[in-house]
Amino acid sequence: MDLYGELILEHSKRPVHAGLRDGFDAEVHHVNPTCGDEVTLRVHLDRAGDEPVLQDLSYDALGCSISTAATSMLAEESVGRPVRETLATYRGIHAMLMSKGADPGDPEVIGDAVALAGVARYPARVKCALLGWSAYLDALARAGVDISGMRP
Amino acid sequence: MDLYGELILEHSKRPVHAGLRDGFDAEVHHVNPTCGDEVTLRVHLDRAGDEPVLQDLSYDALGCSISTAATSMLAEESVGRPVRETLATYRGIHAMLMSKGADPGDPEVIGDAVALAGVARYPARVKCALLGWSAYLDALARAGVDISGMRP
Amino acid sequence: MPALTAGESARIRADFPILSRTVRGGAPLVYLDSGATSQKPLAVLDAERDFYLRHNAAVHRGAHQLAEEATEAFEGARGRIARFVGAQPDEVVFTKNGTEAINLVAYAMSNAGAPGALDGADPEVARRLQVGPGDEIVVTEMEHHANLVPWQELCRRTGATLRWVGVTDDGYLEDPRSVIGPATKLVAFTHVSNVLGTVVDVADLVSAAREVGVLTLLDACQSVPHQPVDVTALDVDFLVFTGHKVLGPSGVGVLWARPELLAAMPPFLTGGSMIEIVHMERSTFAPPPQRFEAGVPVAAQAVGLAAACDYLDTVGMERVAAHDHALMGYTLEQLAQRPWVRVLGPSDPAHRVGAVAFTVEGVHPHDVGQVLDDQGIAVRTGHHCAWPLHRRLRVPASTRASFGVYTTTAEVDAFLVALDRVPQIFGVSA
Amino acid sequence: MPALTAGESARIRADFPILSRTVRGGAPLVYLDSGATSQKPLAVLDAERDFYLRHNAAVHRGAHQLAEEATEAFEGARGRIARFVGAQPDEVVFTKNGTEAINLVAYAMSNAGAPGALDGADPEVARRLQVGPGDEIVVTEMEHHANLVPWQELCRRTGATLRWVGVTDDGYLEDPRSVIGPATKLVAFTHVSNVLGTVVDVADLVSAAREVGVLTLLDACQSVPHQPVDVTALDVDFLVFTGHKVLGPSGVGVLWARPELLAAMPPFLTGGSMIEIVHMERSTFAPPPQRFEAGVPVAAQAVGLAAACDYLDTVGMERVAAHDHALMGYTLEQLAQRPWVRVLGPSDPAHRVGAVAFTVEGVHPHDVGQVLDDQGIAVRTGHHCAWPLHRRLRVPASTRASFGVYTTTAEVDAFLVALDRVPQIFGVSA
Ligand SMILES: Cc1ncc(COP(=O)(O)O)c(C=O)c1O
Ligand SMILES: Cc1ncc(COP(=O)(O)O)c(C=O)c1O
Repeated sequence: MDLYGELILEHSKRPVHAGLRDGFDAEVHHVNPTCGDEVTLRVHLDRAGDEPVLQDLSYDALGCSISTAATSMLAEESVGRPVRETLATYRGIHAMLMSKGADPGDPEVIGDAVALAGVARYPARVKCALLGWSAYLDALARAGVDISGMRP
Repeated sequence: MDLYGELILEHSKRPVHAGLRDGFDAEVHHVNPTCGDEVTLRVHLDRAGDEPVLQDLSYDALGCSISTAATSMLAEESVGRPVRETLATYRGIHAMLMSKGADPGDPEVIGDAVALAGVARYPARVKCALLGWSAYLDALARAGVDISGMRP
Repeated sequence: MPALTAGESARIRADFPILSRTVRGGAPLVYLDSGATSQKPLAVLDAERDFYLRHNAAVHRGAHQLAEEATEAFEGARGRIARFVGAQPDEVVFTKNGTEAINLVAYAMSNAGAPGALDGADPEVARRLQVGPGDEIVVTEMEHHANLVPWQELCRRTGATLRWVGVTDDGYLEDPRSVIGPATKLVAFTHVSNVLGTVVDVADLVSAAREVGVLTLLDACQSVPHQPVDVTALDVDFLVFTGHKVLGPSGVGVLWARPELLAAMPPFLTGGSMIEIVHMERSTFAPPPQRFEAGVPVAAQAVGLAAACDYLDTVGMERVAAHDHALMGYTLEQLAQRPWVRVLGPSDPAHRVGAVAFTVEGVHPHDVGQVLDDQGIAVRTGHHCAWPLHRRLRVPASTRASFGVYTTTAEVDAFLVALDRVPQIFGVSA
Repeated sequence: MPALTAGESARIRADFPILSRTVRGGAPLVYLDSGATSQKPLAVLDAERDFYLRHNAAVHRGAHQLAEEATEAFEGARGRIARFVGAQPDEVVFTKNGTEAINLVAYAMSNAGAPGALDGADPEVARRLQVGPGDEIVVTEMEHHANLVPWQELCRRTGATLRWVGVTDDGYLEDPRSVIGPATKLVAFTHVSNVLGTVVDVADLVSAAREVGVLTLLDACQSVPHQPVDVTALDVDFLVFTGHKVLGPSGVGVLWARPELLAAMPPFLTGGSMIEIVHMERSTFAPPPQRFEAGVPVAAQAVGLAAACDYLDTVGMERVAAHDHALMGYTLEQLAQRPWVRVLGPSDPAHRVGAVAFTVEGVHPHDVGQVLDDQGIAVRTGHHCAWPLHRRLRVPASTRASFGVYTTTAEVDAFLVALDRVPQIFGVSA
């Protein structure tokens, strides 16, 4: 079971930045209807500078270790960074997950999420790994950020 | 084409007792929905004696030569006879048509209708040959004759 | 584009083993009933069987490897079939046949009237889907019952009124603009008449509908098997076809619709696999196409239909059309030499596809069919599920010969030889 | 009745070639997902293929020999399948799956409210079919979405109210008489829970419904594959099952109903083959079962399902049930020895059939399923289309192993060995 490496188990047991915090710009609730996994996710943006920065990302995730770990990695990787950069991370993760195993992921771009590379071999689990990310994109859109061209 | 013998062609071209006549006890309209064949049929009963007698059977048939001929034979064979006897004829014809060719029909019982024996080899045409008969049974029922046990 | 050569025809026929069987005590089968259902090439049967033997599992309902493979095969088939008609995968909904696809739209439109059914839908699209008293649904007098009765029933459920574009004596549509108007909600019409073979002027009906801004549904059940069909070029809002007429298995039909319509439409069949969240009190529904595919779907059948698309694209739909055109020209020409035969529909072969229905003076169409059948020629007799059209043309029924990609001129000749026995058997003048 | 011997099991498994394939880089497939869909024996695939290769034609739509043969095969299949559940042929309606069969009844009931829809129907029967505000539909909290969402939507369309019989902590139904009452129109419930395996006390629900004179619909999708089912003995009004779970092909479901109900019910899908007379203005409909089978029907699939009935009757449904019972007893016994496993539903194997769903303390069911899948064990994870039931049992999802006639004790052992790796991988105490 090389799928369940240390990093995944660690993130799923102690998800980073977990919990719902106040002071957010948008909140969304996403589910994976085939399995019932759910995530409630809030984004808090800082728009003071040239471009929006993700000041906080808080969430409550109910799901399998893959979906929980992926959401935790998203939070760890993204909080405090310009939104534009987090979207680059998203593109990297998405490409890796869709590659059926061909793309191992670049740790420079996607951080701990390279641990999710094995998920690409299990098409039915890819949705789990993307649940938090799709909620994040949706929350950005509702907060008024232009994410067009972001959903591959 | 042994199906289309002299008798069938003769009956279909010059159907016996054709046309709708007044003074009837019941009228019915039956159709074969798969092909659109139609028959309007009236029965006129004489109930003066011990048992009802078919005084007249008049009809207007629109259909293929098999359905027209079968209705003509029904009329020829039945008019003027006790209803009970016509039902015996029906049973004989029905048995022949359902036999898939095994039962050639008894001319003593079913008269000219033995010419329809070939229809039994064409399941889709059996309905044509029975259209007039099923209208007749229905008309009897509506005229208050007990035909229970008659529909095999 | 040239018709198929004799060699190509022979190779194609070898893929359809049923075509070499005999009927009625030894007569070689001449199958001229492809308008009712087509025969299936081995490649289609093999694709279905292979799915069952190697990948069978419930699609979209499991995470194990078989379920993954089955889901991939099913969604791959959706993509393949979408491409066959120039559509995007998510715009294609699988049904069990063409009839269910039309009913789906009709029920979505009446369901749109139920409380909350359009919550969250684009209001402008939602308005176009709603039907009630005073609204009109327009069909034509040449429709198959499948594209007539569902609209009669929609009108019964909603209080709307059914209107129709008439048919001329020679089998064309009358002016649609006399019927399509501001009260119209939807114009549902056939691409090709399953009786007359008439190719309907889709562009004219679509522009008449556009002029008043109403929806169009095209019944392409009889065009998709015979000619290239492209949803973008046709510019309709809904398009329906059925697998079993296009070399595919029975049990699979296709509804294509514009994505914004699918997005707004309330569901029709409900149950598993089409939901988002289910509570005892209420449920929410998945996005299209899943929203319209309740229950374990017709996966093996979709895979079979995708193989049929492959098969036809290998021949080339342009060549399939050229082949049909050649058969049509030859058949009409030969029948025209028989004054005792009345061909229904356009006399110009350029306006026809797939089917030739006719009557023989003084002989009931059933009897004509029977004489043909006894010589091995399989044609259809009756009203071909287009009863009002027959009434309009003042015939109780007709005999119909219809073509497939595997039909040959030699078969048309065999049909003509058999037909020529009819006048003699029934003692009518030839 | 003895369970299957090892020799019998081996012979059965040889009829299902897919069972000898490998998955995930060489692991032998252990298919414990028959509750989602069963595998198909060669006899079923052969019957379908034979139909296409020798008799394929549109049934009920032609008079030529192929059409006769196809019609005979299709109607023969209807008779065979009717016999499998102790019914008469004319009481059996073919649909595309179990979901459509349930929707058919739900739509017939809402269509009954349309003007003229019940003209000519027996007034007493007609009254039972009509649903409106103030009326109640009763389901249970353990239903598959297929037997829940269609009733929610019927209520949405008609203004009726949905009520439900609750589920106890150990997976039985609560007292139905607290819910079924004079306002009830229909009680729709499952025979066997697809999650818990609970065999519902049909007689009790039927008598509760009879006491107030209301209709009953039994979802037998999960009982027909595992035990003898007889519509007369069950004494319900409607019974539904689905072909693909009972060794049959996908694309075919069955609705059985009492003949007087079918006779009164208005149609659901409309189009060809279900009509009596069609005019542009209005149509009349054929008697059942044709009235409910619009369009070219799923003939090859019906023929395949009939072959599945033959196959199961050759094994003997009593023995199929005994085999399932043995597997169930063994599985529950083994799981009981693992305190980190919580089995959902009755602990008494005598009250269960077909499926064992469970959770592992501290590990998400998806992850359990993944570990099993990686070792070749195909189980289902998630809510299994029974989301409210999971909510009731306070679990977000579960992992489910389910059995077929081809399942062996050795496969259950392989499953247990694979399962025992879960605590270690996720660092929870075993
Ligand atoms: C209890 C139960 N009812 C209904 C269904 C629906 O059957 P289908 O998916 O074939 O429509 C299923 C299976 O999915 C089931 O398990
Ligand atoms: C023009 C047309 N529309 C619709 C249909 C209905 O297709 P199906 O019987 O597959 O539902 C047919 C064929 O029967 C047809 O010829």
